[in-house]
Amino acid sequence: MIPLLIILLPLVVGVLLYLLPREDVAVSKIAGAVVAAATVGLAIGGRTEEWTWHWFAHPFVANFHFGATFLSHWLVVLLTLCTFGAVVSTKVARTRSMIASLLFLEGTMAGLFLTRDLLVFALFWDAMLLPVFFVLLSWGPHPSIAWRYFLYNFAGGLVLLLAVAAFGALVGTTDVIGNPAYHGLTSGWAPWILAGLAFAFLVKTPVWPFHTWMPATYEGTPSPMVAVVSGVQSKAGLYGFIAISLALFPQYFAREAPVFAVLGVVSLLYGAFIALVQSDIKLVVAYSSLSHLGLVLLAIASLNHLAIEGAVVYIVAHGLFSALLFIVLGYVEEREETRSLGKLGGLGWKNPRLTGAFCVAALAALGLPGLAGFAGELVILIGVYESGYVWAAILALVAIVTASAYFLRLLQGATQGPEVADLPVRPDLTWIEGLALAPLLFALFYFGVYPHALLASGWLHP
Amino acid sequence: MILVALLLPLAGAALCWAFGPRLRGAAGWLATAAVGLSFIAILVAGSGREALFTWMPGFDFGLSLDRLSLLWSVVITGVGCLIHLYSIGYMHGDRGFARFFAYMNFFIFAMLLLVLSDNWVGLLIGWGLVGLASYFLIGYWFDRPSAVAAARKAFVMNVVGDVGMMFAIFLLVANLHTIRMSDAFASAASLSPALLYAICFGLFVGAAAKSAQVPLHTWLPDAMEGPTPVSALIHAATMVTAGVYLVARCAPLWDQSASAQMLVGTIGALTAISAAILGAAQWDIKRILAYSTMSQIGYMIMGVGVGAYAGGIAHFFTHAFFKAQLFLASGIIIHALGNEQDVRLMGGLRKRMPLAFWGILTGVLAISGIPGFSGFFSKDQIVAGALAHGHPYMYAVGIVTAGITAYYMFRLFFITFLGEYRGNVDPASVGITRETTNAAPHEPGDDAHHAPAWIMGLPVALLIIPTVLAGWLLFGSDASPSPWSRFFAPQFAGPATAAVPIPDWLTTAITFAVVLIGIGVAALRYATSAARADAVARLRSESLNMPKVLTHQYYMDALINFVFVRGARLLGAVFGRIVDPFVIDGAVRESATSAQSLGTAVRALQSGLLRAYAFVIAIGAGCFLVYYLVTGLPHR
Amino acid sequence: MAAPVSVNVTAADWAAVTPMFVLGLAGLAVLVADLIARAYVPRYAAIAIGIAGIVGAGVLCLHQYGSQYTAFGSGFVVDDISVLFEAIVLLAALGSIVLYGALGEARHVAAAVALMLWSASGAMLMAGAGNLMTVFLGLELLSLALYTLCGMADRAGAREAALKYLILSSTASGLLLYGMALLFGATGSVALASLANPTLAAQPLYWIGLGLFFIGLTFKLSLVPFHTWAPDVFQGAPLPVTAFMSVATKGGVLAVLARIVLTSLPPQHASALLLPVWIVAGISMIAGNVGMLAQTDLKRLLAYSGIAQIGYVVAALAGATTAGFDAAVYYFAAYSFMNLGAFAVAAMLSSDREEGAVLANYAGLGYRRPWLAFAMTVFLLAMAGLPPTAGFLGKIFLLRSTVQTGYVWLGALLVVGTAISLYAYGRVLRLMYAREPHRAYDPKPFAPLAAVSAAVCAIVVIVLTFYPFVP
Amino acid sequence: MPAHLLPMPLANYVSLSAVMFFIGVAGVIVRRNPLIMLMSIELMFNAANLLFVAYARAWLNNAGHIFAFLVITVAAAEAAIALAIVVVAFRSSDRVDVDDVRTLHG
Amino acid sequence: MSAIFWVPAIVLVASAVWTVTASKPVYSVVALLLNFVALAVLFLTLSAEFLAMIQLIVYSGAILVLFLFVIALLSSGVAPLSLGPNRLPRIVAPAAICVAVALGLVLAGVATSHGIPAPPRAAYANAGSAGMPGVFGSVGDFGKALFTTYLLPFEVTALILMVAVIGTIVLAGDETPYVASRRRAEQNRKAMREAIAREGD
Repeated sequence: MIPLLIILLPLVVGVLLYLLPREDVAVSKIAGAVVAAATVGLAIGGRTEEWTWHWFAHPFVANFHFGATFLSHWLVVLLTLCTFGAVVSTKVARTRSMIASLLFLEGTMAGLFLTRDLLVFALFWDAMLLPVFFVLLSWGPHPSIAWRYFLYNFAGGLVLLLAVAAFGALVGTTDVIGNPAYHGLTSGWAPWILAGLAFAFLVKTPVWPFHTWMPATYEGTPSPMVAVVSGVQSKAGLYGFIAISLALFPQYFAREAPVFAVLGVVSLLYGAFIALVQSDIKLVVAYSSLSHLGLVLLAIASLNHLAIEGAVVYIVAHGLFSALLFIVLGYVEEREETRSLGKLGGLGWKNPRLTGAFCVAALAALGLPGLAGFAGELVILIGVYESGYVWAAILALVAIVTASAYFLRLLQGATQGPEVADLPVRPDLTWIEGLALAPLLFALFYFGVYPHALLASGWLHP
Repeated sequence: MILVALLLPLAGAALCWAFGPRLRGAAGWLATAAVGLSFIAILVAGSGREALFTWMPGFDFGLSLDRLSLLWSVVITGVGCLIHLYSIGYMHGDRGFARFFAYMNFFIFAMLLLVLSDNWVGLLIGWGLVGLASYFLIGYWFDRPSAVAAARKAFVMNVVGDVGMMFAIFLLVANLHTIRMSDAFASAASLSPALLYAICFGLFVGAAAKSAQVPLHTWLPDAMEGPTPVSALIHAATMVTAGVYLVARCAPLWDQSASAQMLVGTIGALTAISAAILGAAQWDIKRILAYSTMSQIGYMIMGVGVGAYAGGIAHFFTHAFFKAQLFLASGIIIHALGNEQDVRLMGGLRKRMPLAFWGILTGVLAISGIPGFSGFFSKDQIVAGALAHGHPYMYAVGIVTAGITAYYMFRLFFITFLGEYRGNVDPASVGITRETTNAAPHEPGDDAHHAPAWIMGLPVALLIIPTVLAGWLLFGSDASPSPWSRFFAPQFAGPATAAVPIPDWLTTAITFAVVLIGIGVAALRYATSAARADAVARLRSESLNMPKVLTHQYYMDALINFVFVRGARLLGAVFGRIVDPFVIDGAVRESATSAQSLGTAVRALQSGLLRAYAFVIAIGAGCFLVYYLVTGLPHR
Repeated sequence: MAAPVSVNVTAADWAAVTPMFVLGLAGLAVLVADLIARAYVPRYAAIAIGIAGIVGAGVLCLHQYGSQYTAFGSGFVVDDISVLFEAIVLLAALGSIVLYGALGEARHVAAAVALMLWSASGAMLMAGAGNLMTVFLGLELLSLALYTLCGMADRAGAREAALKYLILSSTASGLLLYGMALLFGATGSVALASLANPTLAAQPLYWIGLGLFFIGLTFKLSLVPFHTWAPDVFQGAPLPVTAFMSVATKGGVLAVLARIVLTSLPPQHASALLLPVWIVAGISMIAGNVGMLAQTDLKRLLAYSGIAQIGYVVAALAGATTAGFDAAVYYFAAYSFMNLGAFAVAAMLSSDREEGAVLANYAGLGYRRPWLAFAMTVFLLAMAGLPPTAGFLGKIFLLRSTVQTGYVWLGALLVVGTAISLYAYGRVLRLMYAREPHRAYDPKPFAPLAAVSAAVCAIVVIVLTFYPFVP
Repeated sequence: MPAHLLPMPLANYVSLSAVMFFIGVAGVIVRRNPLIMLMSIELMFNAANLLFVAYARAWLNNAGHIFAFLVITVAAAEAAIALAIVVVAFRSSDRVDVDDVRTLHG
Repeated sequence: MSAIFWVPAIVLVASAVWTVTASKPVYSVVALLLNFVALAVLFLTLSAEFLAMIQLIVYSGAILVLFLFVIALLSSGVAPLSLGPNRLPRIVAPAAICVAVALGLVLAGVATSHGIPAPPRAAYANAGSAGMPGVFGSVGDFGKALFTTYLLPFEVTALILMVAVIGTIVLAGDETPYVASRRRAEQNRKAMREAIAREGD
């Protein structure tokens, strides 16, 4: 029952908020925060719970079967944490509908991660696009961004649906995620199904060359939402690769793995180089995301046990620091009234606490040893090297150097240098704003020092 | 206890960071105490190994304190403690006082982690974190654009080094399946030569970046943007010698790869001499010291590279003292002169700052290799070791560099302390062409708020003792080995040294002669009465006639900037402004447009004419009939 | 063969056709009521009587569910096919009649309701038709009423639609009839069941007759290339008529097709006999969706959409399996709800002067009438085959069916067609939710029947996803 | 009357009917006057009727007669409605030409 | 014996062609009338006496008259039935080819089909003597089938006729005035007034 609760609680409260007769910032924020906090607790506590409702048995078996697997457990924890941060940090016009959207996003994505059924997975895959889409429509600078986000991802979602339907027709059931009985299927259709799955996953992550929706989306989405989108939604594809593609069709996936490795490496470098020249702080982080997630894809494609363990750590770490970064960037934008690196500067003296948080996030993002990002990065690269992709490991190292350059450029450009003179000094991080960041910061440190916590509790494929 | 020693500075850092504004001045004392206690803890622990926790599956963390790490830890915490104390005075009144000590303590923690880890990952984490601390401290005055740029440069170049190390670690872990260093060393013999060379190469990239070896050295001179105590602690005494530590630590690897040793030695020698030459062309007191640091680390690297590990680390040991000493003493000068760092605007300071004078004098004597002073012994060991291990070229470089070192150090000394005080002359008249002075607005310069003088004086005074005396630990002969070599004998079981064509005493003599020549030249140029009288004009002409290749540091910065920085940015611009919008999105847009035009074309087909509709239906019906008749016929 | 032995008509025979009988009587009742009380009773009386008739027929029809017998010789068959499709036809009639309540044009509502009821009874007759005569008469009853209904609005477009529909449809009826004559010649019987004789395959005229027969059916299903009438007629006809046509006609014809495919063809020749039908369905999936791409009128867009959707449904019958039939019925039922719902939304946007079919009027609907836009979104998603709507599940059923029966190419075309259609439906969605300046157009605040219809359809379209009612 | 007593072979009737039918089809496609189009459709119906009657005779099955009778009835009903529609469609225009009826297209 | 087939057959085809090619709808009606008569004759040769009568009465008597009425109605204005520009001028040849091919195919099918198997003679023992119940093609025989076996189609026919009645009333019986004719009349009046005015000048 707990998995269902994690999904339904945010959805129901989200809908109720939509139906609220008038804008009430306090009620919305408190309700949102309470729900998010409750789901954090449920997510951590409800790991072994499962819940099933039979949907249909014809033409194949599909069930609403929810329950965390190893990786999805952490993704849901990450999701709830990010949502909590996002809800608490929300400070936009029309707060109520923003928070409702956030909760809706949380519910749909929790469904995505918790479901054990491919068809339901595909359903939630499409559903989770909607809140982002509507937020982009309502708050974004231009509707075309929303449409681009939607169309690109939706194209992926449709192909996913198709692949899932084909899978169901082939296997007779879609209730297969995390079910060892269905691992290692063989079929002549498998390459096609895999291709369909991969397309969806690659677009969502995103991976070069399917990424062009991403920068504008991240740039245009208000900070709280983009924190969740970048922090967690982008993991949906990677989760799919690990929990679905790799688990169900290992030998076919292995055959195509070099392709994914190449795409991963290209994304890794491509994103890094573009991030180096962006002048909008959100775009820097957006492209860095492309780069980082390329690394995870590379890890998955290496098929190496160690690398995939690293990928799990890095997925969580990336979720934490990118959510953190986007929330912080939101705070920065709010205070400095600009996102341009050329106009920002000198925040360090004015808002030291904010700068501190920014600093931790940026350093974690550039893979500073001791923070969560590093652990994943290192282990991934060891695994990738071990699996024989020496060239990929070496190119990844180039990207790491580049990452340090662009993240420092971001951090220093925003917080250091001469102060911007013509703005009033805004107050430093308030305690509510800090509350939004604290859980994420804590997790970043905790998993940085002790990443084994993420893996100690079991492996994905028993 | 090792863990305690490690965590004490971390706790200090956390406290200073969290409660900085409330602690005010007490932050400095707290931080100093943390480092001091850590020093004591290290000494108490002495040696040992402590297992910690499983970091990742198969990755077990632990600390180990052996003789090599003990040496480093003692220097780090000991010298660190003194420099902390000094900083209380130096940083007095700065608005980021507590933050400064938080960073400093954090650095001590990171450096201890680096030397105490018993595994590659811990080493790498420490390696990265010292880089971070260095970054924070270089960019400490972060409203100064030059400091920000210097910090970034230092960090990025250090990441290049980290990445090299990571590469080596992949190779080690992937091939040996362990992250414990001792295990790796035990099975190093099983690695192929090429692999071993690759591992050593990767490690050395890390070492070179951290220790500012050619060609990854350009960050170090810029790093002098940080406060002077930082330069003393991080960019002279401890962090930059991490490369030496790494090579010495991995001696079992290097011992099996002669070509790797050759590489390391060559780079060390190259750095030693090239940095020394640059040092002779600098005017900024801290930059002179920075180049001298590079040069001296070049010595150390050369020493450990050729296999003279004891000599190399000995030079680290003595260098830590005398270079800290030099920096701290020059810090007193800089502090007193209101952040003036250009030696051309100094002069005649002997009387005005006696402590600085004596501090710098002992430091100069030690670094120049004047017999009896600490630097003499250690440098001698390296130079002799190079020959003993069969590297005559490095031997020669070592001797020549010793002369140049003596020249530029005495040049510094003479210009600073002899003659008249030039602080009030027009900067242009001494050949200073820069538009504005480098003085930072935040550097505490107001005498009214100065801390007690002894806080800064005491560390300098204390450091004079090891600066002069530490070298005697190395005094010994083949018959009765020095305490130093006896202490480290179990650590390094390198191959036997070759037969030496030149006896040790002759080497010492030659070196000393060259050093004397260097001192003589410096004296002729700057210390004669004529030179002192005509100082302003001479400095001016020297400034203006300085070879461009030297003032531009052999154009290394420009080259790196052009090839890597500009190259990467160009690539980014091409990807972001051309490939993304036009190639990838263009394809998507095209398909959308073609869908629309397809729809329009189909609309044209639906003409609205009834007869046309009927005709289409008739054609369809005709097709049907053809099919049915053709398929139906064979069934008869 | 077909001995001309006369058959005595019994009460059981009449019981089989009671739903149609009730509808016919309801039509008369509407006219009579209108005649008596036109001055006093608004058009709602006609609608109410119509609804009552439909409900009564529906009850009778569902009462037959599960039984299986033939009546009037071979003339009428009661089985799952007939009951399911009759129910859908009744649904279409219900969903269309209520739309008259939302439209401004009050003239002839009674006649229109009566004609629609009779038309529906024609479609139901087709659904249960067991011989060629019943098929033909059902079709003609359906069509004749529809010609009239199309031409009833006082607009040039409606008259044009009626004319085009009349001429093209009559021509198709001619082809169908000629095919029937040839089939009669080949078998010596009018019973559909007699078509299943395998020895017939040796006769070319049997093939040609069946070909002409299928041309007639695919014309009524508006499959490409026999679709040409549909866009114009859908656009020109009054809104409720379009709604009715989009479901009821196709329901009746689909039932005939299903009956032939499932029960009335020699199994060893069935695939060869039906191949053109599947090809036509496949072409429709693509062409229908391509046709939608640049439309500016909702009714016209839905016409093209219907072309493609019916292509999907027909594809499910390929292979003649029970699972395929279930998939077809499921999808067609879903299609009915989404189409009727979309037309209900359009009706709610209609004004006295103009029907709410001009797409430009949907601009910004998501902000002006969020609930209406939401309902429309559900319908469009369902048409596009997206979750969480019945259209999605239906497409999965269809895909599974095509793959299982070996008609993978149909499944592939379905996928390609769906991909194309997304662009078209996306255009409408985008229009509704784009924050772009739009024409201020907000005719009527509330049309209760249409609103209920839209809401019910939306709910059903979603609920059907989760309770598919398929074993 | 047995089959061999037909005045002509059945194929003659069928061929005759086919010719008539396709003349009707051609008329629908090429003529622009709706009335003539309708009459062409009547030709098609009658061709079918001929076929029904011929086959009924051949099979000695009067279902064909019934069918033909029903077709005639339907044709009457259809003609009534069709002519009404034609009248309605063209009474406000100067010409009676289906090519003019093309406001709906695309 | 074959003349009884060939004469109506030739008339049938010729009149059909005339129907389709006639320049005026009135001629078409006449041609169609001929056609129906020929068809009725053919029905008679196929022992379908009742249908032959129905054909003449209903088709020729009712439907064709209806056509004539409508032609009269539509050409009641000033101008006769006329055509506009031909928007598909080149359709005739392709349509003819298409139709000819289809016809060819059907004829090929006819040529290759088996004959009809011999019908069960027992069903109509006294076939040939028309006009009697139980005789094939007779009214009695027809009526029996219509009201027993084919009762449902017959009942449906009633509904169809009802639809036709209501439909025609609704379509044609409304109050919409004859716009075109009225406009033309208006124009004439105007022209006359102007002419009178000119005369007066």
